[in-house]
Amino acid sequence: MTHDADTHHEPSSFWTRYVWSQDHKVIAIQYTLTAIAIGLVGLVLSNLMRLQLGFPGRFDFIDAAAYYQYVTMHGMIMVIYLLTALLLGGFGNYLIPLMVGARDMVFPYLNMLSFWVYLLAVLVLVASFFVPGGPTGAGWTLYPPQAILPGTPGTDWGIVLMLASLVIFIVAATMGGLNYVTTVLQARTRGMTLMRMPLTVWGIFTASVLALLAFPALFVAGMMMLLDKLAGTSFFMPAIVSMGRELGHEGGSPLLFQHLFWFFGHPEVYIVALPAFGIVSDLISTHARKNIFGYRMMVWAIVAIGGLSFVVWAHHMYVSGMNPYFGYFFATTTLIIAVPTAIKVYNWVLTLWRGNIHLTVPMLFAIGFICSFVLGGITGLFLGNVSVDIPLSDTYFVVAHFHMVMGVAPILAIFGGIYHWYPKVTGRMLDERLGRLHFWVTFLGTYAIYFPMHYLGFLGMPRRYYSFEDYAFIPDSAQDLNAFITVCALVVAAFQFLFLFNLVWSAFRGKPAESNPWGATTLEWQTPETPPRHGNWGEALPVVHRWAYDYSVPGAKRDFIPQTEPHEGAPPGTDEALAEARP
Amino acid sequence: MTNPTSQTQSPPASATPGWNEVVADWAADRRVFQVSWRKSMMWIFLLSDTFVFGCFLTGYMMVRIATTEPWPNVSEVFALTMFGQSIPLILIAIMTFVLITSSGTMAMAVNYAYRRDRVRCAALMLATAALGASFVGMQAFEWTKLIEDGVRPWGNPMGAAQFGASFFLITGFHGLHVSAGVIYLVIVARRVLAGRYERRGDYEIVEIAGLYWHFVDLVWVFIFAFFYLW
Amino acid sequence: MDRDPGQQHPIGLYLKVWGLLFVLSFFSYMVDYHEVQGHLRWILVVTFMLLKAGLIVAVFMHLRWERLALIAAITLPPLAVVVLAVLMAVEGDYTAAIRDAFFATPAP
Amino acid sequence: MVLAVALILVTVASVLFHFLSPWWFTPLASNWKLIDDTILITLVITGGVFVAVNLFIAWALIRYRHRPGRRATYEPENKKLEGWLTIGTSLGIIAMLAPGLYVYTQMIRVPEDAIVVEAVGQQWQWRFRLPGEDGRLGRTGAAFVSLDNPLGLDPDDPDGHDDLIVPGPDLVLPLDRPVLVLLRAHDVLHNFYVPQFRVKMDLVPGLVSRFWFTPTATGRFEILCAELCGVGHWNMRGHVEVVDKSAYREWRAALPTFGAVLAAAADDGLDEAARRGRELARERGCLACHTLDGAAGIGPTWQGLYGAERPLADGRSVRADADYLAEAIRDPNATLVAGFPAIMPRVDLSEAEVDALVAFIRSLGAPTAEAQGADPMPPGDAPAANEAAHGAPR
Ligand code: HEA
Ligand code: HEA
Ligand code: HEC
Ligand code: CUA
Ligand SMILES: [Cu+2]
Repeated sequence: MTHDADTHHEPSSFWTRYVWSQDHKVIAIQYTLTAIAIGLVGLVLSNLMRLQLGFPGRFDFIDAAAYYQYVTMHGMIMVIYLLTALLLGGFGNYLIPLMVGARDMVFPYLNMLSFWVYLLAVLVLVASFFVPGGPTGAGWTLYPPQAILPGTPGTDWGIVLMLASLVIFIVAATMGGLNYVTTVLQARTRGMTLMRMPLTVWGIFTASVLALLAFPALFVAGMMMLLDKLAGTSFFMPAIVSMGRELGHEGGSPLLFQHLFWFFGHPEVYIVALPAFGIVSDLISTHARKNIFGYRMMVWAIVAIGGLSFVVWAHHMYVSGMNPYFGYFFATTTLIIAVPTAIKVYNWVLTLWRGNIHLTVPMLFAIGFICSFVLGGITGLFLGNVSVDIPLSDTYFVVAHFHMVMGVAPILAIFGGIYHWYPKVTGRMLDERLGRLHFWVTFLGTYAIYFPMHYLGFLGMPRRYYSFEDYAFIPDSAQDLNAFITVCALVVAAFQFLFLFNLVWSAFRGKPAESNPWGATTLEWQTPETPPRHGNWGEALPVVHRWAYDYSVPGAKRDFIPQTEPHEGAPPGTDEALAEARP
Repeated sequence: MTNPTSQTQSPPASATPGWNEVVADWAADRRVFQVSWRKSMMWIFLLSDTFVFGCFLTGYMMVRIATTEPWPNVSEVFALTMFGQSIPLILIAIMTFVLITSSGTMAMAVNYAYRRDRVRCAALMLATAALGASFVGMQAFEWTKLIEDGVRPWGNPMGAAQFGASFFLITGFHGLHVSAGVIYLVIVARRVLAGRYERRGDYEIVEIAGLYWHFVDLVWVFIFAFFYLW
Repeated sequence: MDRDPGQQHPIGLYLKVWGLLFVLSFFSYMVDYHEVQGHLRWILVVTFMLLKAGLIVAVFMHLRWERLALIAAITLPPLAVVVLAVLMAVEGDYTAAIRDAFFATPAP
Repeated sequence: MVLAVALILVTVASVLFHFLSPWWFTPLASNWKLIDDTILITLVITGGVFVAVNLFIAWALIRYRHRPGRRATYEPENKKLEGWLTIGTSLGIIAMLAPGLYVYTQMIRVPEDAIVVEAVGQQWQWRFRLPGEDGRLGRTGAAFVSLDNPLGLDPDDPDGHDDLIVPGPDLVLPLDRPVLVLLRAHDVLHNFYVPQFRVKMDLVPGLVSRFWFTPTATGRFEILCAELCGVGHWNMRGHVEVVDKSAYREWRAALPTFGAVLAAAADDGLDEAARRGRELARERGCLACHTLDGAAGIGPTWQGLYGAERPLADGRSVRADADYLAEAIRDPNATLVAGFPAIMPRVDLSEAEVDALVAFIRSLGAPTAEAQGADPMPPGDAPAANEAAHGAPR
């Protein structure tokens, strides 16, 4: 076997322990820190954009070209290099083995490689800021022909490095994804059936499957575009006259790229949403001291969303000039996918109902998530319904939609997750007062940023505009609103440093944590040591006897029963008894 | 049970064939598929790779349908003059037969591996690798010939530019898979000969290498149908 | 460690499948050689292709002897690619029709 | 507790914002009231859900907050409740989707009597063409694009000779007549978007896309480009003017046909150097940013530039003589014209080429040339300037 329990001796040197580590927990931390670092770059870029939009002309160094480069890099960094990496590489790596009761991922070496390849992808991405012409400014969707023709910033080097970085990232994501999926399917501990797994694992697992199946489309689209750019092929390039010059291309289809991109892109948005769904389910259940409502439905909803997400992609293309009859198919599938999502929302809310709600910091973030997600989700319904999308597409309404549902909601879930699991990772608690402050500013601040933005979209303000001056249909008040949004964005961004400070400070000075500070049932809280050591479980693997949500069980002494606790006198012949009896 | 991570659990006794069995497998603890970690990972990887080739072929199909330029007559382009007459697609036909043959030898290598017939297994694997290498060689020949005929990724004298582009991209990508497979096979065959798996008592790695190899053959079946026979 | 009893097949089975693959490949080659055109060509090419693919996956890759859970997990997801391919075929036709209707082919 | 109050406040504030904010759809100027209605349906349903969910959470937070001794109810699932919620949601979805698809059917069914207009996008300008007498648009192809034939019409297609070419980025449409807009692009994706009409569609190179609407209000409306098309995207401006039938007929009658444009181009009265400069301006991409007809572009228009007084970004002002122009071309950002970003690229040009370009700019006339009437001439010379669009974009 690739590794067994007995090969798990603790590595001795600093290098093997912290740098070339094959321990999933160390890799998780490496992933998380890298993702946060590049995420901060994305954050700074977003504020630069906001400065231009809020106070146009006041900051000379942001010219149109730079603006488009910021938009592009901001979008790409946030979606791929921050969220995907942090949720799968960070949370996935840390939580999967601990939550399913494994000693590590099934292929630790591959897991380590995955991180280093990811780091390489990030470095290539960062390098594109420093090449002649700067990074690409084609929008994160990288639509050709524009992405590779003059008139767009960064068409010499920027776009090539961007595509190269994406291809490298895909390699990393594939190596990681294979590990996560195989670990969940094949390496659970005794008694841990799929239907006893915490929803966090379900979310990350399904997202990993989506990643394995969706990234290929991006890979193919990226390869074809690289060839169009470097070898003069015409996959996406029809006959074109660019800046007065006729190019040698002939017969290609720009729509093909869009189809491939969104065949990847839509599953991708669920890749970042599903893990967040999972995390939030666990946070709510734990801190409301109540089992998650309708666990089965939750699992099936995750699976259904994952499956359906492959047949809704062209809802991003209603105004792309594609075959108009596709509109019927994709509008229908898109609105159907809202049903399982709605079920998830109901079940979170119904978990609060008749619960015993502790408003701890993770819980605050989880509820903030629901509120943001519902707003972002229902605006998705506008966009999914083809005839409603047509006036709103490519306006700030779309920007507001996806920030609410992707920029805010999963980020809140991540913050909640970090406050929740930090004690397990470091053995210390994060400071609670700083945490609350961080929550209030982030939650209310982002709401103030994005709620009004919907109305700019109704008004008709197009997205990806460097400046809105001299447009008669835009009233001056819209400019004031933009300035207001910018101020909110600056404040919210500034307060993120409070969080970083909290992360660092608490690692050394935080209140020492007990091994199970929240009274949670899931396996990661039952490790013999906190933080868990290499191999996680000491001598013997845990054995699971119950689902992950035995909170407030009538008659039990405490208001939670860990998954490792056997049932008292389970009647013979039941599932329980079988699980016990099995060798 | 001393080593709880080792994978010697037998399938649940309650399993009956059909969908009940599926349900039982998915409901079991510890693992869903009754195969090892490595094998399940290879399967999942191949699934992902299926999507890669699926997207490549779909992209090729779409540009081919969409372009208004005439598509070169494939069976003429790939015709070879043999024995004084031009035979359409003959090289491709030979390549197809070679690849299928290699799949056959690979399948038998796997069979011998499980019979613990080390030498035959390794010999068959090496034969597979040799067939694979000759496939790549023929592909190189074909590329040269096409390049001599003036076919380039950016255009060709016979019609739509996408012909050369898709050809080089798709066969190139497949060729890379074959080449990687050849290297993989040679490495595993050497280990088989050296007795490494004998000592471990586990020849599964041969089967896994076989899975990969058959997949490469499988992809070729689709390329053959959609690229050469269209 | 006899964990894969499914692997114990007579060599003859492989030889038979191998032969069958040869025959099928030969048939599809003949479709081209005899220049069968139109729908018939497509029906034949795709049928032979699917038969060959099925044989390789089922026998050579041993899927036939795996448990149904694995078979289903491997064969269902590619349906997503099939949806993509079908829609792209429609889209390609649409594009081609529009190009025919509006664009002039410049004189060579 | 604070959170519950905050959620209630957020919900109330959102609803108030909705009703009180001045930002809402621009007044409708097309037949697509149906779209506005579907949006309203969607808004009511989703707004209701939004308020209900938030208030329910707030209530639950208050009612079930932790107090000493409290214990949560143990209720793994409630199939009945979940079933009802699923059914309710599905009904909500159907209530939105059904009207949506009904309206969509109208949107893709083009009325028989629609007049046809072609809009062509190019970085970063709009152009238009109308079918002539025969009611048919001639075929096009990228290979035909040239300065005299910026739309790329096939000169050999007889259908195209009577096509009407609109000089400049302004389109005129008649009131109350359905219009089918055919969309085409030369270089990259663009999007034809007039907020007041509600409908929009991408322009795709290598494809002709379409949408239709009926203008229902007279006035002058801005055309925005709503698909990222490079650095000039935000400033790719055009106008649609909706007028009554007779005014439209007049405007249409004054448009040059493609045939006439071609004939005029044959003798344009340019000297050797200027003609070469004109070709260069096209080949080297100058015309992507500079217009020749006085319309605003990414860079200053060249019409009437020669000899004009140029305000510079540093407050100085210079006369645009041959030396200044040559300098501005060779070292673009050495002197910045006030109000323009420093984005002009440095292009490798020989002395002779620079001179040719200057000669061409000179041929475009001195500052007073603006006042000329709008007689139908190729864009190379067409002074169809409109006062409003002239000058700096900021
Ligand atoms: C995490 C990411 C995420 C998630 C989860 C979603 C979720 C959804 N998205 Fe979004 N979307 C994006 C990220 C995401 N999106 C991004 C990044 C873009 C823009 C990309 C770009 O162009 O740059 C985008 C753009 C986008 C478009 C294209 C718009 C355009 O460009 O014109 C569309 C159109 O259909 C759409 C639809 C939807 C729908 C229907 C959902 C649904 O899944 C939402 C389902 C949720 C709910 C419905 C709310 C909860 C339900 C209830 C409270 C019950 C009540 C409901 C009823 C009674 C019906 N999204
Ligand atoms: C997850 C994705 C994500 C996130 C978090 C954000 C965050 C922000 N985004 Fe962005 N955005 C995108 C994804 C995201 N964005 C995408 C995909 C586009 C489209 C690009 C394109 O058109 O090509 C876009 C485009 C976009 C635009 C439109 C530009 C245009 O069309 O011209 C604007 C304008 O205001 C904007 C603003 C902001 C602001 C003010 C923030 C934030 O400042 C909001 C407030 C801050 C937070 C909520 C905290 C977040 C914390 C971190 C990001 C990292 C640190 C992490 C840890 C410390 C753990 N973004
Ligand atoms: C990407 C856009 C862009 C391109 C391409 C471009 N220019 Fe410019 N040009 C500008 C801008 C913006 C300005 C005004 C700012 C400045 O002076 O640099 C300008 C200014 C000028 C001026 C000075 C005009 C004045 O009003 O005083 C001249 C002359 C000129 N350009 C010529 C050219 C020529 C010749 C080419 C092609 C070889 C060209 N430009 C290509 C954007 C461009
Ligand atoms: Cu043209 Cu944006
Ligand atoms: Cu989507």
